[in-house]
Amino acid sequence: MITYALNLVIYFFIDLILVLSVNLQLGLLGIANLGFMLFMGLGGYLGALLSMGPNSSVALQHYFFGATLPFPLPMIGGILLGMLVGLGVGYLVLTNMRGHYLAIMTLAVFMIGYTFLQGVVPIVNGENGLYNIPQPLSAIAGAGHFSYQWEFAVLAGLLAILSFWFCQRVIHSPFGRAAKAVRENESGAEALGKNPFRIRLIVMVAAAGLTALAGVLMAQYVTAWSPPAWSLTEIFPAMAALIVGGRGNNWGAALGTFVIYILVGQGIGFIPIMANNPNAEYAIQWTIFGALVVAFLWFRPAGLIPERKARWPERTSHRQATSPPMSHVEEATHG
Amino acid sequence: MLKRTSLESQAGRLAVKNLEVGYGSIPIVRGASVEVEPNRIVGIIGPNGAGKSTFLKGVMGILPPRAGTVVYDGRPLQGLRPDQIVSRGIGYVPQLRDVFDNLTVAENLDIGGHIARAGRNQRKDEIYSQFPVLAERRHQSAHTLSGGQRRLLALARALMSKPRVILLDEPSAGLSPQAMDTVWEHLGKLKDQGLALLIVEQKARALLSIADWVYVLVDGRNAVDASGAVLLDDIANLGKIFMGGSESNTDNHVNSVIH
Amino acid sequence: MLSAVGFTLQWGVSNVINWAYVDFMTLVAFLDYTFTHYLHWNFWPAAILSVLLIGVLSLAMNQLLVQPFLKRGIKFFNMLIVTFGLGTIVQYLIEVIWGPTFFSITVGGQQPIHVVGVKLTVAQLIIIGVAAASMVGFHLLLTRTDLGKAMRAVSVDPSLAQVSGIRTNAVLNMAWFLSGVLCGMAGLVLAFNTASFDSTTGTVYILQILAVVVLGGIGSPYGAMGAALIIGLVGEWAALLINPYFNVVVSLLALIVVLLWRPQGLFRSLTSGSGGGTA
Amino acid sequence: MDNDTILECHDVVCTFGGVRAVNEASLSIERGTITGLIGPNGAGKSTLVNAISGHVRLDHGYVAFDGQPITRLRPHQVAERGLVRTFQLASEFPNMTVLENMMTAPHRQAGENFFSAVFSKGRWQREEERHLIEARTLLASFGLQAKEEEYAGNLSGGQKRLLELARALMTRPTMLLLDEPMAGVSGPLIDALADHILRLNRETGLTFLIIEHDLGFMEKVCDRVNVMVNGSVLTHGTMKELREDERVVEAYLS
Amino acid sequence: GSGSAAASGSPVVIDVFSPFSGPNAFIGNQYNLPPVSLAAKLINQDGGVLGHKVQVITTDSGQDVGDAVSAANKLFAQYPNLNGEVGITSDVASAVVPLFNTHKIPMMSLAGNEALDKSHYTYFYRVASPDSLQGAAMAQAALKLGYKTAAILMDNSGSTQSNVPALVKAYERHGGKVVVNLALASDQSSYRTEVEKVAAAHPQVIFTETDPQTAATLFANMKQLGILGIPTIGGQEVDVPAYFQAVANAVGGYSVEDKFLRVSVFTASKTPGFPYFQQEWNKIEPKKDGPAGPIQGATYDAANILALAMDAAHSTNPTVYVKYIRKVTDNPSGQVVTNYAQGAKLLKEGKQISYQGAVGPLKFNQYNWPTEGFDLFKLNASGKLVPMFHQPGASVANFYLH
Ligand SMILES: Nc1ncnc2c1ncn2[C@@H]1O[C@H](COP(=O)(O)OP(=O)(O)OP(=O)(O)O)[C@@H](O)[C@H]1O
Ligand SMILES: Nc1ncnc2c1ncn2[C@@H]1O[C@H](COP(=O)(O)OP(=O)(O)OP(=O)(O)O)[C@@H](O)[C@H]1O
Ligand SMILES: [Mg+2]
Ligand SMILES: [Mg+2]
Repeated sequence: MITYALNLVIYFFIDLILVLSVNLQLGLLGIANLGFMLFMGLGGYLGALLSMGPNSSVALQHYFFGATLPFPLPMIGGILLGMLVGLGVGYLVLTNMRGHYLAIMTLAVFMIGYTFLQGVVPIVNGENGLYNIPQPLSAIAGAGHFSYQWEFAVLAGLLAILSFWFCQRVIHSPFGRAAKAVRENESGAEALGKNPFRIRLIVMVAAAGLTALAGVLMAQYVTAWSPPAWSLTEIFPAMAALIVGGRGNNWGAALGTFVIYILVGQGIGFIPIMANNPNAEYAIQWTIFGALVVAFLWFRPAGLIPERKARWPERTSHRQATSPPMSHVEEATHG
Repeated sequence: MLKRTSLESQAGRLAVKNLEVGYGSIPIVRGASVEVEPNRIVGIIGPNGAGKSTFLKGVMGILPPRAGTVVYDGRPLQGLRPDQIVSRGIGYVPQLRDVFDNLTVAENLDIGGHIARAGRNQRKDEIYSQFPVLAERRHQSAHTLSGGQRRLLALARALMSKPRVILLDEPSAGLSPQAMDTVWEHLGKLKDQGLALLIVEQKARALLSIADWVYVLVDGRNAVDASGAVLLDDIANLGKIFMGGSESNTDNHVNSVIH
Repeated sequence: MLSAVGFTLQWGVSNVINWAYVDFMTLVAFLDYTFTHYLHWNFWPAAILSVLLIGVLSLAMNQLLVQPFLKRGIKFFNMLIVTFGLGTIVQYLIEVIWGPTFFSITVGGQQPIHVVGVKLTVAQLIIIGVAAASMVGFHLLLTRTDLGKAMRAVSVDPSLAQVSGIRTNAVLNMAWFLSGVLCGMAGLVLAFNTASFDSTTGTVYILQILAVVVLGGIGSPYGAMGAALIIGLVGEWAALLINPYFNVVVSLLALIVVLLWRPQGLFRSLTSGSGGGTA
Repeated sequence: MDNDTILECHDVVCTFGGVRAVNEASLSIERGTITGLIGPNGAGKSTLVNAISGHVRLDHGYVAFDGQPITRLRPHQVAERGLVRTFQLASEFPNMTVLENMMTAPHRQAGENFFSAVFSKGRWQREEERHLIEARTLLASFGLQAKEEEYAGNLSGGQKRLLELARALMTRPTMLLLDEPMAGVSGPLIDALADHILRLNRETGLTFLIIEHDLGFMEKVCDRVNVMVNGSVLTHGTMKELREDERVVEAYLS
Repeated sequence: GSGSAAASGSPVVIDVFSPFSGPNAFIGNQYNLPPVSLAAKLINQDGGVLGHKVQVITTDSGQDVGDAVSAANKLFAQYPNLNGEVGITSDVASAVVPLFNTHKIPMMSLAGNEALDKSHYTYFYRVASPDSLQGAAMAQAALKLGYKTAAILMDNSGSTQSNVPALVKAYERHGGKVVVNLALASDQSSYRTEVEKVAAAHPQVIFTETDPQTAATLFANMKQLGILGIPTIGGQEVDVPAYFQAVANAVGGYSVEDKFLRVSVFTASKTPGFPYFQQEWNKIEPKKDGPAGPIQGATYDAANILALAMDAAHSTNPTVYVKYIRKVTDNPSGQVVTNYAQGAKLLKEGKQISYQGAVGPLKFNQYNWPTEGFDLFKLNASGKLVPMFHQPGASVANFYLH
């Protein structure tokens, strides 16, 4: 049982990093990036390539290089690659595209990357993907799977907390405020001296780095990495987690991750009638998932923990509970 | 001085009684009453944030009234959707989002005439001759209009539906003095044609000199109402009424500015 | 192409990307299959009824799901999730009802006929005929009727449209019904063409549809038609020169290049006036 | 260019398709003055302001601010130099509170640098406290103090105008371009704001260029008023002079 | 048999770890679960294993390695006394096989992953030959039939693509020439362009392996372009009745007589146990899961082998019985049995057995995969498979390596 619990904890941490990164783009900035799983994929692959040995006929995999680097270099490499590609994609899509067009552009970039990595075997073994990926610091743990899981959980936990702290700082700082202003009204923000392109690009690069980190961790944890692990549909749970938890709020992101990935994603299997209905499990999981999202949007459109009103000390006498101006919500993403 | 007719149903009269409207749980308009009838211009003035626009939205069915009645032509309007209210013959020019940005001037007018197809083109031509600026720019997207042109278009769009009553939320905002004269003149003509006009304005002086009756709305309630001429005589007092009930406090404005 | 036009209509008019669209495309094939195989109906009644059913379903989806949400101020991204959730539910319902295997609808006359040097089957000829006819009808609808203008007004600013006297709800329902019908036709055509389908058949197409719609300019039916041609040609051309496996990549590359050059798509969209540049 | 000129526009031309919205407009504004810009609807006033602030590209001509050419700068670069504008249509940040709108305004905040935002909170916290006091003082003087925690999108039309002005002041500009700041603002408040503007001008030397159709207001605050007709600046002078100018009366005052 | 002995105590838990959702759901739902359930039913009718009832549970391996690892961990948590594992598909094998091995759970898998060809996971057994050898066998068969130029039309799934390198290498080394090699994206509406390319290259044979649905479209396109006359050779992936059905539907009957060939990893038709399996299969699942095919047979055998190994070891403890797996299948001194009841009876009597169930004798090599070899079949006009020749394992391996 403890193994499974640890396994869930690890998944929670990894998914949390992913959801946090999505929150930076979607929640804070309203960038409709539909291609963010590409960064996850790339992070996973580079993390794997950097830690695996050189390609040999014995390994029977086809990939183009292997560096056998020690921890934490593969991780850092993965993050850097994510950021680099994030920068490129950012320049491509953020220069003069908004709203739906931006969303589709990112989707196109994602699909190109996906089809390419899936179809061209010699890069990262195509559809079969990479396997036998070394796990970081596995040498210092005991031989058993069990004790290593503890170690990995601690590692993932530390990184998740670090990411959380990072995102908190980004959002609750003048930088985050400027980013929000860009989201709300671009030309208004520009007239106040904010550079929308620069702000968007920075957020995108930072988020890409975080997404890539989630990819590296996931690949190293499951010791294998193949296209289905970062396919298009993986974006939906991440976005659902944000809806349920609350966009623009990191605590919301954490709660949403827990609800969507752990409660819904894993909990369903424990309902007794599921036991011998393997194909119903998935269907029901998605139905609950869909219903939950719909219900949340209906009853709590701002999520469990909505974006916080910025508050400053003193002068709280006039506080009034009001809802955000609905007709304006997401106008910014509409371009 | 104008004699006010009784509440009893009179053809073409719009009577709003004790209207309460707000956003979510916050009450903004807390029981305001206004009446307007054909051949009349009725004005509403009041400080910023008094609830004037909210009042109009309540009448139009954009916000659901929590209390009060809206009766037009002897039949209640509350509970109807905005498009139903429009098709009863009530036109509306909103304060802010007032034209279809991405459609051309001509298309805006066509849509305005959506519910009154008969004679639509003729009315369009009339509007073009009344406001030649719009004719010049008929194939231009509305968002490329200047602020003043935009307001003209908003007014014209509402007129295209052949309304019997028309609610205007600050028609003069952004208009040059010249354009304002044209608009006031046009509104006067509409009144003479038998329309009922209900106008929210900040340019109190201009409104008072043309309106038959004016309501002063402060903090979501009727503060004063009188004929335009009477209020015009007493305009100095108006400022005090405004400030009395509003949240803004001008007295310490100037003093507090240390920049 | 049909599918893209229907999709662009929904997207353009109601500002909603309907991810469930492709699952409706799948559903129509199953409905048709049921009518012809279990109820032994003839080809035409079965096809027409299943297409109409999809139209009605699409309308119901708008009325019962999309509109209530839009009224609550939920837009774009969140709607994407809602429709995605619905799509998955539809997909799994199909799986539960009809089973996880695949089916085939066969139309007679699979033998190719030579038409100006191109080998086409009878089924493909029917498809081309139906597509052309519905495009003409659609064109007339948008340009000759008030409904067309009303749709555009609603798509630009629903609340203003309503205070201009347009029955926004009815207009939206109409738009969804029409696009549902187009979706149904597209789904049937697809099923005839593919020779086999299962509960996931439609999902493969979402990308192609999105690419076509965006390339054409969101909400622009003519754009969608043109873009479908372009994407199709580029894809075929790429398939011949390179590996057909990568024709998606090449189409998407074309999309990116075009968008970099014209960020609003190739064609003027339903929602922009003739003077409209970029804004 | 003489030393006291802070903003200089020379032969500015802006065209949209076939429309010449601004047609060889020239303008020069002295430091520390309040200048008005009036003209019929569609004369090109807003477009000229857009051209100055970088929101619209010039087809011809140049703009210089503080002795430096700013013709091709992006809007945020223009703003950073201290030339700040407001919009004719409301441009608040709707889902941010009124106070947050204000706090966003100051230029070059230490915490807007990504790295110090994340890694050295101490550096910008002090600054935040200072801005907070400033923001609250300004809000109070615009009668918006009660609304500081309200979402800006929930303000009334007039309140949005006020916020726009307050936010622009919050940037500590060298010069302000105001596009119809008083449209929709109630009469008594206009008078108070006029005093406010005059006082700012006198006490801090802030330069203003104001577009307004409310001539009473213009008369009260402006040292000089430019008249724009058909895309070019026809003439300038005090309000009193202009009222006597036949061309102006014909074109604008009717 | 001794059906009277009531099963007692805690059940023997056998898990089926397969995709039950997503595009590959049919593998779990049709190929893996029904045959294991059938085996369990027959075993339980016989009184269970050592008196314990067999309980079949399922685990959805999901759509990717991440899902699979999590599902496996959950499985270990929920069933600490898991006795055996059947399933594990090639898409997730590389990630989960090590986990099951660490947890010491004997696995019987059909995954053909090259990566596991030289594995030393002591709990991991395969009931099918590696993909690489299968690719070589396809090449060998083609050359034996005299086809010197070939087109390759494989879908882009991992399990088919992993045949390709070996296929190309072996084919070209022995004088063949691959003129077109295309990966097909699954479930497209048309493969006309691909088929046109093939037609233009005039190959003598087409190597093709896809999922059934893709095959339906592919063959329909081939018919439209008039190249059904070119023989096709497929492998394990096409070794399912659903595939034949799909192709038959698409081209209108089994008119591909003599042209539709397939290299089978399993020697189903030769195996003495197949008729019994088929008969039992038809009793329970005549319609729902289609006719019995070799893949289902192999999975059914996998479950029986685990049970027989337990019987032989007199223990349901994985660490004990795992060593008996070889002793019940590939045992020259054992008596041949064709179903569980026979085997259990003999084992109880203290005799040795050699189980030859629905698919041929499984002779495991040092890497725990069967070396029996391959058979070439053709599909005749009435949809029956007709054996053509046998390709011994050693000969294929030799063909591959030299
Ligand atoms: N993007 C554009 N495309 C076409 N014409 C435009 C565009 N922007 C502005 N115009 C035209 O340029 C002219 C000047 O507009 P501008 O907004 O500068 O006027 P303005 O002087 O500010 O008027 P107002 O007092 O009404 O605000 C108008 O006639 C307008 O229609
Ligand atoms: N969507 C909303 N949600 C919450 N409060 C709102 C909303 N819109 C307006 N308010 C509040 O309601 C009050 C009245 O607004 P309204 O727009 O009716 O004022 P108004 O009288 O038209 O003012 P103005 O003259 O400035 O246009 C204001 O205090 C405003 O802050
Ligand atoms: Mg108002
Ligand atoms: Mg203007």
